[in-house]
Amino acid sequence: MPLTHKQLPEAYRQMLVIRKFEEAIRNLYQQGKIRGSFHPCVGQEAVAVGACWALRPDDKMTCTYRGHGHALAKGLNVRAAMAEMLGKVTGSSKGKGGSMHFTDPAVGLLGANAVVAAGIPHAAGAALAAQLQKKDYVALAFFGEGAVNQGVFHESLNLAAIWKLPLILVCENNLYSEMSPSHETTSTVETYKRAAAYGIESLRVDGNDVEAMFNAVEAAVANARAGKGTTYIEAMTYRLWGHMMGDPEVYRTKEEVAQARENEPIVRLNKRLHEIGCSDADVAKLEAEAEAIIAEALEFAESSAVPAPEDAFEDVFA
Amino acid sequence: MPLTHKQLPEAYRQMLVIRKFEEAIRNLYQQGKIRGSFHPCVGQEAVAVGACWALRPDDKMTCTYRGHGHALAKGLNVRAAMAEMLGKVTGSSKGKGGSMHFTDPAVGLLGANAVVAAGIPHAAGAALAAQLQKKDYVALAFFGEGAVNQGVFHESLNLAAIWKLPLILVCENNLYSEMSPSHETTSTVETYKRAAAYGIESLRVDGNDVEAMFNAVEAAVANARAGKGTTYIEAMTYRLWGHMMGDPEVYRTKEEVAQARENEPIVRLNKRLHEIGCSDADVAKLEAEAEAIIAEALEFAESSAVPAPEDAFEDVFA
Amino acid sequence: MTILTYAEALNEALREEMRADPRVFLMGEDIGHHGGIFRVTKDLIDEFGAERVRDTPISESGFVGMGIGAALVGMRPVVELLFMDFALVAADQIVNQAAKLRYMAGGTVSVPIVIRAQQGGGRGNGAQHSQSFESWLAQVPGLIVVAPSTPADAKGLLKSSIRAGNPVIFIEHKLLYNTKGEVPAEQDLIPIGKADVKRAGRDITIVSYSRTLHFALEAAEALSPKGIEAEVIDLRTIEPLDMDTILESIKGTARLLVVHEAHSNCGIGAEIVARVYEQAPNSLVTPARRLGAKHVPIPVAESLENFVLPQTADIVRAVEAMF
Amino acid sequence: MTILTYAEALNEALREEMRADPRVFLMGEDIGHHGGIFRVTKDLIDEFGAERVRDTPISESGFVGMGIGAALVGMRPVVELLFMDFALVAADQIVNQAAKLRYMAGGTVSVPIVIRAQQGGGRGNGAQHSQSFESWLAQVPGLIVVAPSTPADAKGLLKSSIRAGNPVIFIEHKLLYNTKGEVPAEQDLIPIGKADVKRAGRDITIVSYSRTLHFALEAAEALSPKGIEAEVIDLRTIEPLDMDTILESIKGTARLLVVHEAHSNCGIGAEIVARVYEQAPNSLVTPARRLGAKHVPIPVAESLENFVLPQTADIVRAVEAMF
Ligand SMILES: Cc1ncc(C[n+]2csc(CCOP(=O)(O)OP(=O)(O)O)c2C)c(N)n1
Ligand SMILES: Cc1ncc(C[n+]2csc(CCOP(=O)(O)OP(=O)(O)O)c2C)c(N)n1
Ligand SMILES: [Mg+2]
Ligand SMILES: [Mg+2]
Repeated sequence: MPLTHKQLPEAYRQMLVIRKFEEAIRNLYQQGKIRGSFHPCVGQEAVAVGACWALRPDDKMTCTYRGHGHALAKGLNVRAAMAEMLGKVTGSSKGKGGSMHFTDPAVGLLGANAVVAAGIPHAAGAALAAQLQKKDYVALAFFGEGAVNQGVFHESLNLAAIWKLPLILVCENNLYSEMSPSHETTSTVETYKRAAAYGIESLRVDGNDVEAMFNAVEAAVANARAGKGTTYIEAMTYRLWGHMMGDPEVYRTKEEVAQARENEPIVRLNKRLHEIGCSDADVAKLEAEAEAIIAEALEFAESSAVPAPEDAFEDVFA
Repeated sequence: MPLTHKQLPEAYRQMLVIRKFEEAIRNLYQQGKIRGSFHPCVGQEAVAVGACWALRPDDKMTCTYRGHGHALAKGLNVRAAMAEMLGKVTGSSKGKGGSMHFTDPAVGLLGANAVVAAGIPHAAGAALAAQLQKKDYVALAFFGEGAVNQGVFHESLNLAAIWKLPLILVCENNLYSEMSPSHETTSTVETYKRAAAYGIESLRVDGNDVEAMFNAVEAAVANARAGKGTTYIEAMTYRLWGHMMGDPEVYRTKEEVAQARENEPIVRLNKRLHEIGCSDADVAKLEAEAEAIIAEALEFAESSAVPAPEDAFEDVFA
Repeated sequence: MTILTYAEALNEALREEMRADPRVFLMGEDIGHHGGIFRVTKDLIDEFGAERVRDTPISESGFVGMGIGAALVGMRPVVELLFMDFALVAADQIVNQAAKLRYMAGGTVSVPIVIRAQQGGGRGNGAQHSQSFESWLAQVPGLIVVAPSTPADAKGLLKSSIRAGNPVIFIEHKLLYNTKGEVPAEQDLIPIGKADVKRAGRDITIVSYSRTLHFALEAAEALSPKGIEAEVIDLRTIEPLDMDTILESIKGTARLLVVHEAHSNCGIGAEIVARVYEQAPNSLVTPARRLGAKHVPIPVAESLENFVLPQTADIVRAVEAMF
Repeated sequence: MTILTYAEALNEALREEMRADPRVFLMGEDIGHHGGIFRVTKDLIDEFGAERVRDTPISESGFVGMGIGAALVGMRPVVELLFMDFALVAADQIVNQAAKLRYMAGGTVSVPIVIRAQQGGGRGNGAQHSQSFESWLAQVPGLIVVAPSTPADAKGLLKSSIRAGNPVIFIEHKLLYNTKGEVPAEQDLIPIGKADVKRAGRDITIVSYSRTLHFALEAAEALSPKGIEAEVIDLRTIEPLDMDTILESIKGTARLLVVHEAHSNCGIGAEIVARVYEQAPNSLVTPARRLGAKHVPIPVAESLENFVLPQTADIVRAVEAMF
């Protein structure tokens, strides 16, 4: 059943935590405290929260380098995530993985991946394992619309179709892959139509509407648990910030971004909360709570130790 | 325009040359004179001849390890092909390539390939070159229906679609990939429907009817030359022999094969020749000519020298 | 003791591990109903069913990636690549994924997958079906690389690989499948990372593995009448390298030749030579040598292929040149 | 003489070759309108148009394969991989196709393609975006592998690579793009296969290339006051290896250290060491050494990454240990 009115405020707080997490990272990045690249998910929070909240903790998930929202929504500890961004030993990967590889099997997060589309077969494999283990967990893979042109995407969809895997494929269509408008590089702009050609249940949803997102994934999960196989969900959204820090964003107009801001998920959920009777005070409280969570995580991460050099030799093999 | 009545007897002879080439190889193989594996195209001659005869000598083509028919139909010298099978220095690849790598750029044969689907992007690249060079040649890629599940197939189709490449994709659907019925491994049995999802012109033809095959490819070539882009042609055919020498063929019944023999391309074209007024004598003459071509090639190949060991160091770099 | 072929020994190892551990399952092209092009999975589908012996489409990245995903959630997939050459279409999944996921996750996940494939030349299969990739895969931290030369080692090492709990590249050789050898009925595990002295000798140490190990043994027999007694070490595991066994041997022989079918350039031979000069610089009376394939793609014609790949006679010549 | 960054020098090379030869064209992700994530193809689309400076989908196998096909029919494609790590998703096209097609065709075709990519660590990009693949690709017969360390070498070698008429893997380093250096206005070709002595010295030969070449030069300066004068050789081309320059140098120095960022196992360092003992066994007074990345995936945290990848201080230490 759909998100209850009780859950919506919590979803709002979760989306705010993700938003503020990315804002905090941007500050740290500008202070030169973050190494490597950072691919913010600002503007795409509803896809992550709507999808992950339709999953059980034991359901598995893989995502991408733009995966902070996915990971936090699935239950990754905020402190561990923040510490990982700072390369601290208390990080979710002990500082070895960084921004692009958040992982926590305890919450079903099998891993964010820095290779486009590479995490899709991992989710499919977890779905296959569920079948073999005769368990009823499902697997969900997040990927961008640019990933549909990568070979392993295609191979995975065919395998998911012939084996009727309990798999949910969530394509986050934010219109761009890096600095390229995806309609220039993808023959079928509506990627869910390509997915349909494999005989997979396919649909498109408004990825900035957390309720629509939740409902679509919840239905797909129900089908998957019922042995009805894989569903492909194309979630239409928009990346409000650049592809990564330092992106000059010459490929799109200020107007386009300004317009997108009016339709962004947090603004919309905020409106919705008022519709269902939340007061400004209620909303302010949620925002304060999110602030506090991030501030506390930041404090934790900043005060944590960096790994000892020799730690590099650990965690190669089980 | 379609194959003239004058061309049909020649097409028959060409198909017989291919058939008898494979029969000769089988004999050599049984005599232990052929190294490596041999993937016969017996039963699929009409696809090769119908398609290649709709091409100009300067049109480019890539094919597969099951490519003897494709190569000969495109114009590869029969002696050079036979000598290559025997690993002779007079072979089309000087004995370095063998059964799976027939190549002759002089007739537009860019190469047979032993990696499933790997030759498809090469044809696409040649088609791109035609665009860049402002020339009107086209490129054609042969591949089996099992190749549609390989990532690079998918990547190539999208690229062909977005760049409107002068490319013809010929899927030889012989129902099996190795020992597996392809409907068990491919979610969309009608592969041309998958191709359609890329926005590529797609159709299915009777690949055992050399005239239908010729007409389909001729039309696709005309479109490609006219700048109308890529066409995908699924040619339905059947592999009368095993996947390779030594295939026990337990995956199909004798009845199935027997039935296929009634519908095989040479039997059918033989009927057709009589319809258009060829006498038994005319047909017998064509068969004798084909025999002679193969006998002469065999003679040439057997009497050719093997490469000197040090020749191994040549032909790595231009 | 029973006499088995290399392929039969592998088949037994798979059968025993599948019986012992329900988490073990197989994926690959034509491994089910057909029992594998090289018969390694023969009849396993009859005992374990199509669920655990899965025929796949021609989608190596896809099904290797799925093996990784299944391993991440506790399964023990054994994935077959029909030819090692096709590791190249699945290279991202093997090198960027299987080898690195645990490390990038700070040890919170593991990837207990075995990727099996036959490799090598000698059959005229041509440049795209005759390669040897152990030197490449040994460069990749996070991968274990195994390459047995006998039926007994094949069985014992495959069982150990399936239980290793980490990504193992299990290398078979197309021309070893029909070779026969004794396999102890009570054959159990052969440890990963342990080389085996297949022939004792005092005059020179020849290190090899897989098919060329047998060439090395032939060469040793040919050298014996000439008064040269070669010690032949079978690496069995390529990564991690068992340097102890090698260093121990050259203490006695003071001469070292490494032989492999893989190309010489940046090969296991070069690695062993470099390590010997790092770890026991003064142990040799003549410079260490390695013998690998000549630096060209593998040609088809017999006269060419035999020239490019190291043969027994080449080993004999190389050894004689060291005295 | 003008001062250019490494990226600008590469950009000039591409521009000059595209002006001189209409067969040259570029493919890659965001190389056109955006001018490349690392700005190497900056503004080229303005002069040469979107036909010759082609933005591609995220389909590395597809567009590398198309580059090969275009090369087969006479074009001169220069294909960019955004990170060398992604060579793994195109590995079949690079290793099974580009490197072998000419040989398998008995020399009747050629594959004049350049595959460019930046590689290496030092930026905290993590295990899937920090690898060094030269030792792998040098194992593959049919590939030329180039890795310049300075703007002048980058320009001269890229021009030579485009004209080479064969498959060239052109390796750039993400942390060299903004380094500056003099580039002769009349800069012409720098020959493939020729190493360069970047610093003369009599006491030890340090062989390196790409980013670690600069660490070697720093180390040499640090060692000089201590009375050790190192000769620093920049390989520039990884395959074919210029052994002559190395052997000539150690005639004078009698000591050899090879340094690279790639992992040590089966690396260029091991290859050079093995060749030195084969070709000039008695030329060294202390055993040859090599220094590469420690055998683990590349971690993100600075304390870890700096420990795993060879640093200037590590080179100094290694050299001192050889005296
Ligand atoms: C195989 C591969 N090729 C190229 C890249 C470089 N890259 C990183 S993100 C990206 C764009 C992906 O776009 P999309 O799939 O739409 O996801 P988004 O970034 O928009 O979330 C590219 C090309 C990569 N990581 N992996
Ligand atoms: C990437 C790759 N995987 C596996 C193989 C082994 N193989 C050779 S032929 C073949 C079956 C191909 O079937 P199909 O595409 O239908 O062509 P057909 O043989 O029927 O003509 C397979 C799996 C290969 N050559 N390349
Ligand atoms: Mg996108
Ligand atoms: Mg088929």
